[in-house]
Amino acid sequence: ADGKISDGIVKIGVLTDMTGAYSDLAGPGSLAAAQLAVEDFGGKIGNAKIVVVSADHQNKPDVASNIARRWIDEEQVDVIVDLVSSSTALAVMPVAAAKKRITLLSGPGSDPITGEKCTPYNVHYTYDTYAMAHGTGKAVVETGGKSWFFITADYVFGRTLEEDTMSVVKASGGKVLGNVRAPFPTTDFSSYLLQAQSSGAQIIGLANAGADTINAIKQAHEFGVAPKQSLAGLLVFISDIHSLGLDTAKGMYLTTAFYWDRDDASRKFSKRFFERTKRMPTMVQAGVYSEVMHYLNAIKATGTDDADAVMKSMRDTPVNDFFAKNGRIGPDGLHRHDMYLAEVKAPNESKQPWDYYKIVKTIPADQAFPPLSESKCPLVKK
Amino acid sequence: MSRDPAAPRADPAGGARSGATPSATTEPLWRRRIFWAYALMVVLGLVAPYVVYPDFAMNVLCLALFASAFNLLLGYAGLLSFGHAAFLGAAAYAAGVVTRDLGLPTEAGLLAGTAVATLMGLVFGLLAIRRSGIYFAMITLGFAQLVYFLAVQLPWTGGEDGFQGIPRGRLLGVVDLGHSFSMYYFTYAVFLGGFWLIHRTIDSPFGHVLRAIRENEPRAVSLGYDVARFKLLAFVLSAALSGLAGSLRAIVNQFAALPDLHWHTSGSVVLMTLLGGLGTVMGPSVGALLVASLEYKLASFGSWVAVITGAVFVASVLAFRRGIVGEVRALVKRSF
Amino acid sequence: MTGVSAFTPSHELLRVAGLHAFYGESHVLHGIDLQVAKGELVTLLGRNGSGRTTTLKAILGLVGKRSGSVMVNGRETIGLPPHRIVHLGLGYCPEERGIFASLTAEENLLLPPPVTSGGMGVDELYRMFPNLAERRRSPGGRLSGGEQQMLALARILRTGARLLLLDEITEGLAPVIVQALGRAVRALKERGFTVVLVEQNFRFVAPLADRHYLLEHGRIVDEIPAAALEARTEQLHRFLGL
Amino acid sequence: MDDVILETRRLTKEFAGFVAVSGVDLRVRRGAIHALIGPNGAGKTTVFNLLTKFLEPTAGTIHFAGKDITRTAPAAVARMGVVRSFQISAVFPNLSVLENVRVALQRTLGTAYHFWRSPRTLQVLDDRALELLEAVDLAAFRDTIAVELPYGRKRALELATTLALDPELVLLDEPTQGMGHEDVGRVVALIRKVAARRTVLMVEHNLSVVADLCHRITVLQRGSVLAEGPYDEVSRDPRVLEAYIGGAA
Amino acid sequence: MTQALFGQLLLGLINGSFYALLSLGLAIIFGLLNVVNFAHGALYMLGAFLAWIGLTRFGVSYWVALIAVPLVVGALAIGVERTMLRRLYGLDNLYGLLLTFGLALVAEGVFQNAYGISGNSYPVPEALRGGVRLSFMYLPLYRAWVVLVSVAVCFASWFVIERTRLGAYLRAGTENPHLLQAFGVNVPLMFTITYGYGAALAAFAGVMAAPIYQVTPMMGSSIVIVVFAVVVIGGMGSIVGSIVTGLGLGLVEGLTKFFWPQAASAVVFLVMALVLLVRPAGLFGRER
Ligand SMILES: Nc1ncnc2c1ncn2[C@@H]1O[C@H](COP(=O)(O)OP(=O)(O)OP(=O)(O)O)[C@@H](O)[C@H]1O
Ligand SMILES: Nc1ncnc2c1ncn2[C@@H]1O[C@H](COP(=O)(O)OP(=O)(O)OP(=O)(O)O)[C@@H](O)[C@H]1O
Ligand SMILES: [Mg+2]
Ligand SMILES: [Mg+2]
Repeated sequence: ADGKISDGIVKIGVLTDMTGAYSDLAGPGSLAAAQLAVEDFGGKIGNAKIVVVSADHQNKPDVASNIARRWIDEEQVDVIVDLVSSSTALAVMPVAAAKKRITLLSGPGSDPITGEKCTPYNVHYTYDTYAMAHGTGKAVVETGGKSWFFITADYVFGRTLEEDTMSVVKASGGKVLGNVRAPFPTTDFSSYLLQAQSSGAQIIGLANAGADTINAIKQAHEFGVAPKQSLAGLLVFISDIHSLGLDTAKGMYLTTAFYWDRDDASRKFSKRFFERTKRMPTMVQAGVYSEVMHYLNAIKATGTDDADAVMKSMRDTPVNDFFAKNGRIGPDGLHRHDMYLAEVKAPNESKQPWDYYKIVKTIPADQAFPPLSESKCPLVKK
Repeated sequence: MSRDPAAPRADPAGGARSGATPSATTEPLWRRRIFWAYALMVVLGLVAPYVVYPDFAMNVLCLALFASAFNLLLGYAGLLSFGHAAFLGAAAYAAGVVTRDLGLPTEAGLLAGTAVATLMGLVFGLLAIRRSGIYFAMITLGFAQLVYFLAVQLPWTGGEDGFQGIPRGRLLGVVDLGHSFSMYYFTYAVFLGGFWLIHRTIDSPFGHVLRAIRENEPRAVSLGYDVARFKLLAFVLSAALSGLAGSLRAIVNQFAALPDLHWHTSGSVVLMTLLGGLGTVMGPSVGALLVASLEYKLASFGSWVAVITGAVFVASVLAFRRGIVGEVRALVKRSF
Repeated sequence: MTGVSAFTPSHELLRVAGLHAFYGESHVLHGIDLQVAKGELVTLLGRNGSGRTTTLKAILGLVGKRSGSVMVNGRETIGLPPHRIVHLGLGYCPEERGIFASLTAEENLLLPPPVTSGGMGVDELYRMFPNLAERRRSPGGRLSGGEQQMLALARILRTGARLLLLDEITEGLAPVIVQALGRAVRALKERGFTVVLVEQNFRFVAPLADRHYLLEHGRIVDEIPAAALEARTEQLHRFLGL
Repeated sequence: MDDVILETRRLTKEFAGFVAVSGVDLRVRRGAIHALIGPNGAGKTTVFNLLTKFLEPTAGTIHFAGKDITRTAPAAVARMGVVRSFQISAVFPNLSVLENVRVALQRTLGTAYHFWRSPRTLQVLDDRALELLEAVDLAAFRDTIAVELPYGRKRALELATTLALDPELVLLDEPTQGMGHEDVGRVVALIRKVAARRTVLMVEHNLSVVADLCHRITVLQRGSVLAEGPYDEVSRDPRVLEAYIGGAA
Repeated sequence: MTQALFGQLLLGLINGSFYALLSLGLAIIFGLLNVVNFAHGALYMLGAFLAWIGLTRFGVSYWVALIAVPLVVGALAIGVERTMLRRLYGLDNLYGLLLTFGLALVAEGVFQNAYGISGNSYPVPEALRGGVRLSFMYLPLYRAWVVLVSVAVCFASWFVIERTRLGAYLRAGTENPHLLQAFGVNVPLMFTITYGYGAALAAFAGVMAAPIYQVTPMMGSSIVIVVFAVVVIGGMGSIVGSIVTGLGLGLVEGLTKFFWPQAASAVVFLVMALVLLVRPAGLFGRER
């Protein structure tokens, strides 16, 4: 580092949903994760101080892009982190790219982020819809859940998740017995559950997210879906399980990029995170720590905060830390790493607070994420 | 409270009424004041991008136009629409389709957005205009929800991802609007046009009849005015201008997204109008500036946006119903 | 002329002293003084806008702000809310009749809670106003103007109020009905009711009243006992612009 | 001059089983001042509402100047020249007196929907509006906000507004109700002036006003026509005496 | 097929009973105070949240909460009425709508800040766990309970308002409170109690909902708009209208979920548009 860092400061902007629908899975926890990463890094790169700023985009893309513009133009923010909710991510990415600033996404999952809408300055770090669908679909079929019925949120995200999972289920030798498209948002799932029950499928796939998933799981419990049928949540975070309680959620399958109690490294990070926030990290929050660390390491390695150089270094260096095994960032910006299939424990199996998952299977990076050859990103040279 | 039609109706425009609408013929002094207010506004608008962040200023202009269009309906026709987000949002999507997917120029996008909102205004209006007061509010809210659900479900809207990547294009094929300043002045010009039209409408022969209808509807009928048509025209005009604001905003921001259609946006435009001053010409713009700044500033504070917005609502309803502009005007009037 | 003369020191039911009343910022009554003895019928006369209605409302506490003194049956009411004042035995028949449009005629009739025992029975009232019996199931808002007026009067007779404040009860009524009302008011008086009557229709009140107060610009400007009426008719006509 | 301008045949209105107006045949001659009287609840206001289409008749027809207007919309009826006043005073409370009248005149310009036009285009109406105000003694109040007028003046303003439309047939519902005596005189004079060039149909309880003004009288009772004829004749009709006027009038 | 249909209808009825409870409260408040209570959803949320807080912090059982929470929320609402809403009577009812809208934002925001967004689970009370296996579906006991109780509460409220003296006061008070007061009725108190009662009904619905839906700060804001539509369809201010329409729309929604699930959330608004075309005052509304 010899003054190649513009204005002598590395400024990290955590732009996330502080109060809205995603504030539990990202939000203040994402900010805490970024701050932890900076502290662990030492707070400085050479003489340049590392500073973290944050803002609430309220899930409004216009607010997000306005903040991003101001950060870049007036506050010399070098990198924008998290961007939970795909609409804000997709709104900020081109703004940042046009000004040669890096975006490190952890919260959103939409496939076009690294597909049609990819930019050269973006990293999609934690998960995407494809990974959730493929992970859960394939792994559940392999563990014996052959016949499926889908309850799908009727909008692009839900439908993509459903279609992806269906094709994986079929490709892995499972059967799809039916599906029902519920409007988004829905609070009462009882009639959809009734349809799922009468289909007789072994697995009820929940192709939805957030409050919808939570209500669906809760009501599945009420209507006595188990033990005849199991649920597979296609996008479930540990914060959701925490608010549902194990009694309600037990036996459900889900895919995750991170579980705090998986190995020593993850436990060590999570304990510290817990001390700060009184919650265990979600995969999004752990992803924020890991991606910020990776970014800072890249600056350190290149000695500059020039976006092109940093991006190149980030792509060239594999990620191997408590979060990611065999992680690699492709030219489309997608970070491909191992994912895990988890089953939610029953209350009597849980030994301590937040002891929620049994990791059933590791899904290797090349199965979890779409191969580069299928990428719709124009930046990928084929 | 009273439903007796003879009882003087409580006035949503607060003090905005008496004396605020002097007969055009008799008060040159008033005319002159308005002229200066306009002049001040024009100048402020011209220097704004040098003082504040242009992208922010553009958003404020779009919202100000939106709120002014809304005020045309509520402040002057006495109709509270709680579904105005539908026009803002639908126009934004329409402008997006025309410019991004059909590749037509920016101007066409604005026209298309305005046209779509006008059409929607006509359809909703035909159904809703038969009721007034709270019914009208609820019905418009219901229709707006329908539009929202549609936008969530239709495949081409991008659902929760939003409709991204709308090009700013070139003005008349020449001026590159990708540049913040040129985009700003274009936005500003459109705003001024829309604002002028609204002001003109309020004072026009049509505006006079509209006010009469609001004051005493059966009497207006007995004078031979087809009140439903007047209200409908006001509604359609307001929808069209909201559409203009929405499509302009889509081009400024380069995307359209679901929050534009959400009923919170419909609530927020009421807040802007109320805060600035219902039934005043400048009020809604002032309100838009305030609300937008609030959102913008609170963003870095973190988490209390909803609470503070709510509190502002409560405070303005309880403490200054006339809104900022209305209060200032009352103050000025009292002290002279 | 039956009844008590103005100056007999009989029991005083209502004493108003220095009453001021305001609607918002406009000052409408400027110190009204009047007394009404038990069983007396007095009228408030004056031109439009002189403040007669407002006087009645101010007695009941229905104006925005009031000051001065209003004693009902020896009790100061200036600080009481309207619903408490009424329970001292007042009945009010408002100028615009105040029929509740969404209640049926009968519900309207039964609505006001009794303020003393001894109100008239429903049957008796229906006999007094046969039109009402016929329309008892119709919503109040659908009654004709005259029917509404009758209902408004009947309504307070049921509550047992002994002091009636009646505002323009002949307004918009057919002559036959006016005559019927005249008989009704006379009957009430004979039964010992105390009445404060606001009227435009001088022909209607002249034979009924014991005393007349003349109002102008929110002030009592004169007081004419019934006995002196004949002598001062000319003056009165001029005052009222007859 | 036996030219009938307004004619109803078997006009009937039922409200949920209650017949408010039943089989009324009404003929109003052009240029006449015609009174509709009757006890309270006889259906006078309802007839007005039917004539101006504020209510839809249950049965029967209405012809105005030879045209069947039974199914015409209220505003259209007004535009044909049938203009009413209301039983309760109907002004535009927060417009100035001048503006009240001008709003009525505005229709003649044909620019009522023109939202792009300058308010200055309305100034051409000011002279005519003042003339009308002059006629009802309100010229001095031209810039007063209507709500601030005393009651009698409001009725006068309402009349001026009605006249602004230059209607062929004016329907007045109790024009003197709630007026002081001096105002009654003024309004009677005004109505007489107005009626010089047009037809007036009025509901009125003040019999001296009726006697004074009206050429012809129709008495309604319980929704049907009880009697019809000139005042002197009708006022002596024993049925009318019993049902309406009573012994002492 | 018919079996499944039965199931859907029954579920529809259950949802309908929530609509009925909520729209009843809204209709009472609108009918009597002429206030469009936008805070209704927030009060419902508050009911559910207080039940949850009571259970987890203080060990208050469901049964106690069912009575206590509506009382607490009712009292709170009375405070709101006394300090704020009261000042808006006599103004255009637009202001009441906006005030309660603001209050709803505040309440939701505060709970979001305090308890996060994902919400919390409230267990079904012991006595109502499990269910019965009907020929066409598995019916959780708790849901059956919901229908019974809601219908009973709705009927009782209707009876009071339409058939008693108190009800006549309430209706008269809506039209002309000053005059009613001039007859010796304590109108301000009446209004206060009415608002409190409407709010308590919402909170009651909230407690009932807690074991079924996730208790989240936003749970009210999604349902309140539907309930508004219910009230409009029923005819604003009509008590019978709101109850019947609430139940009826639950059924319609149930059917839609079966035949055309995508449209389930829009169907209420479609019905609204249709009804208003045919009967502008709503099914049970009076033309004013
Ligand atoms: N609600 C009100 N707000 C403001 N001023 C009012 C109000 N009601 C009455 N006034 C004014 O108070 C004065 C007295 O009115 P009031 O109604 O007492 O007169 P009145 O003698 O009963 O006449 P009327 O024959 O019109 O009934 C009038 O100048 C009137 O304009
Ligand atoms: N909308 C309605 N619904 C039901 N009944 C009505 C309606 N309008 C009027 N009526 C009834 O029709 C009858 C005639 O009423 P209308 O108002 O025409 O009487 P009117 O002759 O004008 O009496 P008044 O001189 O007292 O004003 C009354 O009995 C009234 O109750
Ligand atoms: Mg009076
Ligand atoms: Mg009448």
